[in-house]
Amino acid sequence: MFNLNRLPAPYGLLLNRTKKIAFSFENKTYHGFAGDNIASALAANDQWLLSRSFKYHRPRGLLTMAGQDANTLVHLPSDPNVLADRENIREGLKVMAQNYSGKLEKDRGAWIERFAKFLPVGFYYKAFFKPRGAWEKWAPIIRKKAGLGVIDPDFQPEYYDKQYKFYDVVVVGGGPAGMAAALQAAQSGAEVLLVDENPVLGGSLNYARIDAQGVQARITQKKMVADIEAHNTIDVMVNAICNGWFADNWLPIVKGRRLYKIRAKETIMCVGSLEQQAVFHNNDLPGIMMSSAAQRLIHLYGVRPGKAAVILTGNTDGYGVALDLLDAGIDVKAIIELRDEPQHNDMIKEVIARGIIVKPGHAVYEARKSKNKPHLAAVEIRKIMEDGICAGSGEIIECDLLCMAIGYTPTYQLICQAGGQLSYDDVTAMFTLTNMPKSYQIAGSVNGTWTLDAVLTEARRAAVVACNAIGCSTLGKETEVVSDPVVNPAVDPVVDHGDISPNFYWPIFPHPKGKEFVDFDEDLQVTDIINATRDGYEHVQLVKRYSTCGMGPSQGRHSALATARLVAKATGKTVAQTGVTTARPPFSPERLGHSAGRSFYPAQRSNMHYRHLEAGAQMLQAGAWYRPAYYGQKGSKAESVKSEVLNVRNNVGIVDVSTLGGIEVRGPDAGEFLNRFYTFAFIKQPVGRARYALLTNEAGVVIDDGVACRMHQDHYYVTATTGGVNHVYQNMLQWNAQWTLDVDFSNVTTAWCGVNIAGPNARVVLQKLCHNLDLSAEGFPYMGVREGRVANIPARLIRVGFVGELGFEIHVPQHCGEALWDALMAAGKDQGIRPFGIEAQRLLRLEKGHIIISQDTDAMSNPMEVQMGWAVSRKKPFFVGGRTITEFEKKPLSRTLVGFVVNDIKAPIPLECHLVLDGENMTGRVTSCEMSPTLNKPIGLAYVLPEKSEVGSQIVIRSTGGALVAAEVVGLPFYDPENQRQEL
Amino acid sequence: MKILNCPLNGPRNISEFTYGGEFHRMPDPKHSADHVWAEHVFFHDNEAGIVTEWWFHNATSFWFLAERNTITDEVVRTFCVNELFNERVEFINDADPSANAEVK
Amino acid sequence: MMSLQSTEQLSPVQYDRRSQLYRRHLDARATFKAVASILAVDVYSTAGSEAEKAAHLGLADLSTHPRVGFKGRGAPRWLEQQKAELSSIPHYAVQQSDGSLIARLSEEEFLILSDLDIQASLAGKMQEHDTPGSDIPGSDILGSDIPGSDIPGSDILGSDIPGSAEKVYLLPRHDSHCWLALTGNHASACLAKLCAIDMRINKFENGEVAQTSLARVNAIILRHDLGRTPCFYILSDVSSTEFLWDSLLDAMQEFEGMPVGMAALKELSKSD
Amino acid sequence: MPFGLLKYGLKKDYPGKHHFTPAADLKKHYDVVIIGAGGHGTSIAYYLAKYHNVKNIAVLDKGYLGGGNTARNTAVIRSNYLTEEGVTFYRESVKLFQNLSNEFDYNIMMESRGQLTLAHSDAAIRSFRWRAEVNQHLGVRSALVDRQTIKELVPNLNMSEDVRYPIMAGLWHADGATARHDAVAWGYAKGACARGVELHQLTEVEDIIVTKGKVTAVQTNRGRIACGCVVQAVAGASSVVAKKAGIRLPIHSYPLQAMVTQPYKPLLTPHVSSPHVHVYIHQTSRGEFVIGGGSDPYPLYNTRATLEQKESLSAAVLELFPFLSQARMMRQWAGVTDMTPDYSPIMGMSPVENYYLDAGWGTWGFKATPICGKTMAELVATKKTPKLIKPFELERFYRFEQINEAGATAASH
Repeated sequence: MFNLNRLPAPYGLLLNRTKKIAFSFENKTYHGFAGDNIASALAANDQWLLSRSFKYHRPRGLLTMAGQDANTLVHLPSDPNVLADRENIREGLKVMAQNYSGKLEKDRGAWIERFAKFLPVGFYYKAFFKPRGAWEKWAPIIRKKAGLGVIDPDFQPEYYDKQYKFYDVVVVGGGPAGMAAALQAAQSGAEVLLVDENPVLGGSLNYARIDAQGVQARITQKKMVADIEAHNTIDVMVNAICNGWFADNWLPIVKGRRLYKIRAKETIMCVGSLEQQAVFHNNDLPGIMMSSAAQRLIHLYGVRPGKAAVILTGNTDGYGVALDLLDAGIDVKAIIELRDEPQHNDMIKEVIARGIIVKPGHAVYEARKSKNKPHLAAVEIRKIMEDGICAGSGEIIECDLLCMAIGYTPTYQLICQAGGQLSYDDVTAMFTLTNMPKSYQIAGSVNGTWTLDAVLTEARRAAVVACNAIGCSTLGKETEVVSDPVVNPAVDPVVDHGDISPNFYWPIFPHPKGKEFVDFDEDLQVTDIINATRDGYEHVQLVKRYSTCGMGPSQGRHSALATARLVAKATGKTVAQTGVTTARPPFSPERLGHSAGRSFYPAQRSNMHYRHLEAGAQMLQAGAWYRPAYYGQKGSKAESVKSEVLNVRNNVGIVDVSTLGGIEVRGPDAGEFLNRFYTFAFIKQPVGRARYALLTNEAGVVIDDGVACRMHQDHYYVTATTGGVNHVYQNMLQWNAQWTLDVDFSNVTTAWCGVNIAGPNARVVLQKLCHNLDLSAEGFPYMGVREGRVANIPARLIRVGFVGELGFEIHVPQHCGEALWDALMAAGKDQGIRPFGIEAQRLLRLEKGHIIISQDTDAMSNPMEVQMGWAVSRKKPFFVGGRTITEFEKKPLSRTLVGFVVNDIKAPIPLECHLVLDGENMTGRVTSCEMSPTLNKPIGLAYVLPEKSEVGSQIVIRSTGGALVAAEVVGLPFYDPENQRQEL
Repeated sequence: MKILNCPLNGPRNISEFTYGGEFHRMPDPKHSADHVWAEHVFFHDNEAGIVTEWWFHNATSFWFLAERNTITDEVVRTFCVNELFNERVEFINDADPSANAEVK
Repeated sequence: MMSLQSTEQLSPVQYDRRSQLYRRHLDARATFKAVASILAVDVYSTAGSEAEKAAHLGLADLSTHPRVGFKGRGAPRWLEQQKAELSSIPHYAVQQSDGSLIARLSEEEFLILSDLDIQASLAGKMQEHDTPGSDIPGSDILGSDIPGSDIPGSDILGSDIPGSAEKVYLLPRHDSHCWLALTGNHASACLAKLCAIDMRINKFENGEVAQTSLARVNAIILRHDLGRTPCFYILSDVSSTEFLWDSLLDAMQEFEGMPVGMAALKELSKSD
Repeated sequence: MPFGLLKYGLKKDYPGKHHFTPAADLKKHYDVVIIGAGGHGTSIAYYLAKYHNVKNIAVLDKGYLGGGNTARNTAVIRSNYLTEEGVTFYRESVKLFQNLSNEFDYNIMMESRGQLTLAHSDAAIRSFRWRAEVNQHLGVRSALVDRQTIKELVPNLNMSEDVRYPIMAGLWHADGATARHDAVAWGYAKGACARGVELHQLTEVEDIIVTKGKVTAVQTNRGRIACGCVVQAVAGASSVVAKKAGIRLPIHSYPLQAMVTQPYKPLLTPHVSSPHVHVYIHQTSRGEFVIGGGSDPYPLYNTRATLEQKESLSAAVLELFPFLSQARMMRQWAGVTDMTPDYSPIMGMSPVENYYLDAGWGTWGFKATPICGKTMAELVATKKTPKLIKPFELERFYRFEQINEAGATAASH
């Protein structure tokens, strides 16, 4: 039968009854209306059972109807752990329950409950480990039992993104307090954002009963919403969750598939409070819910929460619920009043007038399950003798609905994240919040303010304080919609919270059979909490960690208060002393997709990039840069590299060196600065020449290198490694901020696109493109620097020999890079010019004995170890790392970087980072090693003991498969020791 | 997200900056004792309280200093480096005259 | 072929100076147009008025257009000697009488952007940088500004430009940075998805400049409206151009924004 | 149903017995005062009492038992470090871990599911090979593995080659494990208390009294205690506490953040980390995904969470496991880590006589808990530094020597 629990309009504020929607739950089709969420639509169809609990697989139904509990976690296609009382139904939506084996109604996993008493708190610490290693066998079994939803590993992620927003005042919570604060702030001229997680503004005004007649709430809501709509300076976000508070009022708000990151000058938290459950035997049965949940069902979704109701209460709200139920035509069997003598206010008088039975001084001692379905069938009520203790017997009342109205906790999460202090007031039996950070206000029930008038006044007051703080005032503003008079915090006293509290101080009733659940997520009963303290875990944090109380999906929303009370009693402390565990973000569970957003991993490309691809390059990544590794089919690395190498040695090749770092150092003190910064001496360096530049940090460790080209007396162009240049540049600026030398720095790395053209035919090819430049050995000697035009493109040329052949490094404006590449390839066509990649370059430089910083050096390498003492000037008064290097020099070296060759061709070629062994001892490692096409044998660099560093020494390397390979220490470079080729 | 008030660019999210370490003046690299130099290189005060630190604004390559409370993460003030360094630092060779020639 | 002005279809590969993005433009069936001695996208072959699209939300690539930077203690004085009008405070740009823009990035650092037609005298000369013998400031926007340099060959580039003597140092912005223009009424909203600075039209005024992080890359963002149409110039590390271009287009989808050519920008700047 | 639990079901009254002797008043004098009741502090106390017959010990903590970084770390146990000193030290720790449950008669839930560290660059492959070679040489199960092996170890990992940073290889550490971090401290405290050690929670050390270069007493919020010697084991506050004794340390304290999702059915067996995208992930026995990464970018004595760290962790983890974008994040937290210049700890004697340092544990303190306790206990009892921890003395920095583990700690914890 369709929607047998559906109440007629005007019930169902959120429903569009003209739009009927079909969906399925557990493969059975149901119908609801647009505006229904999964839980309300199922309830309308009398389907109350939604899930099975984490540990005992107990049947669970809706509890808060506000998306605040784990009972309603269901599974959507490839989307587990979805809150059924938050997610709206869609046509054809397939919903499944979670955490059961077999059928939801008859869960085979439920056997475990019968062993509950064998599973005391922290039972997993007490067993499963004997004999040694036993846990490794138990763990997989327990892992399968644990967990809730099932994640789909084949799921294709959806499109999530982010957006920044900026406001004067952000008000979180669209209830009466939030709406009043927003209106007040807007009237003061502030740009306001009002955020609420529900589909419509109004909060409790949409479902609660604040007067006996049940009219005031709805009237107030309509008026305030109208006023807000009339304000163009109030932005409203509904169905949006403010999921945290971060430093300087940085607020993440989740709405749809987007994360909004909002910067507020002032934040006002009107986040309300969370109704709490009473603790008694079987308090988790479907059919037992918060009184506010019943009211939400009735008023928001037009769903009848039951046929025969009992209300357990300790405050006036319970009576309001009773009247709502009556009005909705539901039989109210009795009100079980925890208090002995409640003051008779209008609401209570009305209830009595309507003839409802009230049982003061009574409690629900236990709930009873129906024989034929997992639902509430009756409650046993008993007289309360003393705190938590009931009379020996009582009476049974049959009912299918039990509403709990025994009190609230403030929604303290976002406030505690901001540094607010949570304490406990023994008089009101409530948590209270103090110690707000600056630019942060709270108002409404979160602040323990309950009557509507007090809430509105307090909220307006908070808004005025906030606006004053940021200098917003109505002056000069056209008069806006005036709803209520502006309050003046200076004059108006702080709102009196009154002494009537909605919280009953001890709504906890232990039962010999247990199953009085304190934490629904984790199936924790009263004894579990108490026994945790008996085991010695007395601090509330230890109770949490030992019992896992509050660690489930609802993060202690409904267990913190009861736990604090139980721990306090068990340890003889006050609840205030006991406190609660820290509230951590996010406020409500949040998809990783939301916090991830779009993936932003920048990629850097040189202007020649696509020419490499067109030439069939396999690209590798150097930091964020793409660089050509070699040119040829994937997997052809060895042959490709070899032929590229030979073409450079015997002919001519070009390699893209655009990623090389470049820094302009300009000014009268340029030379002096480099002298202090690098290890070498630069002041006497001639203009038009390049000089090697080695950089150490203050710990004397080699961190970068390059060449310093003196373009002019006052101008050096310094190169740095691809990965190191940004750090080097930062360092230069930081040092000179202290030295204040007359010098200027600019990082021009990406302004230049560069190639190195190398090989015996390099000059022939280049000459074709350089008309006004003397490229002869005399006119442009090795380590010379020139400027001129290459193919009419203005260029800087450096004669360096990293690869050990006649070579010119040509730097041109980045945007001309591709044009230069084209010109060189064309000019070299007859010579058979070919591009070579990073792999070939690494091999070429190895043959030439050049080291690569960070490959041949590590986090500990000093210049002497890598045989670069020659690049350290001892005459300078100072250079970075100099003092530490002199300390090193007082001590013998612990290792030395040497060149080696492997003469046994059959031996497995050692790889980078294979170890050098002396007997059983590790005495060093290989840093570079390749088969040299030029020398036709494996060559490499390795750290060895200093005594093994003389040429001719024999070392042993443990190569692939553990093979011990003999190698011979040789002098560097391996190739062209007389450096004739690079100086051609 | 913390806001850091850059002396050049004004208030910006702290993710726009790079932390540059505790601020210390370098001891005399020539004459200070070994342990003094070692502490300069490796050690930190690491105060729980207000410390002076180097910060770098990435987009403008701008170094400045900040006084920050390392318990509350509150930034007390930010200021330009030249408040502390307003004259040229010199290093003089006391050993080698030939090298002196190199020092302006 | 520097001053090729014929009307037949021009291709970026006929030019030495090529935007990192020219292949994307070709894929989008762009028509290019020569402006002075550079080539830029004139219009994309998409249906409907591109100016309307640009007024809604458009992205243009101006990377081949001239620009240069100067910094150093002497920079303000020197620029004023060149008859440049400078903002008295950093983070603002001033449009020069000749149509070019000079943005003050700090007390001692400036960025000069040419006008779209490259008519501006300073900018106009700038892009002649690779004309031999040129002798004007910024002639050499490669950064190799070497007063009286005695390096053989450098004379070709000419070097009668400021340097350490004047405490003015040239910055090769023309090549270190790409130059994009994000235009239209949705430009601010689009930026709000990639940039943590409030760039709403009523918060970030015309002529204002910010150096910040955009989609995780450093960028200079300069608001320079085209007539009544909001426009943000974006200058960012040239090597990340494709990444930034793609990130912007991705953020623009929501508003159905698309690439636009120079013609559209010019049309908008005329409409007042 | 294991027998261990029978008594709980069969006995009428709860048979539970207090694991930790309830805190009495402080005595006037203790032979050993240990500052910090985390894993390290309780472990030192345990081994002192067990092997060296030192019983007059007070373990003090300003908060609660194991409430510092013991409660906040990502519970990883591994020994695949880089230096000989490091690997040898952590290798011994792993061995001790394996028998702790039975030694304590308390389940620390150690599970050896292995750890996989991912390489996205040639440089990473080189450094992984280095670690693998050193590890194997020292008898630690660790190997450089190719893409095929990675697919087999973690079938759900995104091995696509057209992502920003494709996975090229990995370092597989079969010995990699996790344990219930809290249980380790609880087990040690339980064992120590059973041997007469006094545990004093909510007892803050306000001052440390040093006379003639020798520590003589500590001043607490509950009064002054004379003592024979003091051990500080206060990860996250090392500099602050050492300063009370007049000692300066080579430490910067950075927050390290982590987060955890809701529980889901088992999907991921080993622990996977990628230093390149700065993320680390494993699925707990409860089914939650624990996700961590690098430390915060600047020092702070505060365990607040930041949105930017959550954002980068999420983005990074989705690079490896895109389908987790639907997984729901439940909690984000932080601990304060004491980082040293060489990413190795500081253990041993200090400039102050009878004052011992157990500090500089950065993100690698949990996995060292047993061996650090054992060796530090030996040092305290014998006044001789055991060979295993000799290299980690504070003195090394004055000699300009470092034990550099930088490469072996990034985002792996």
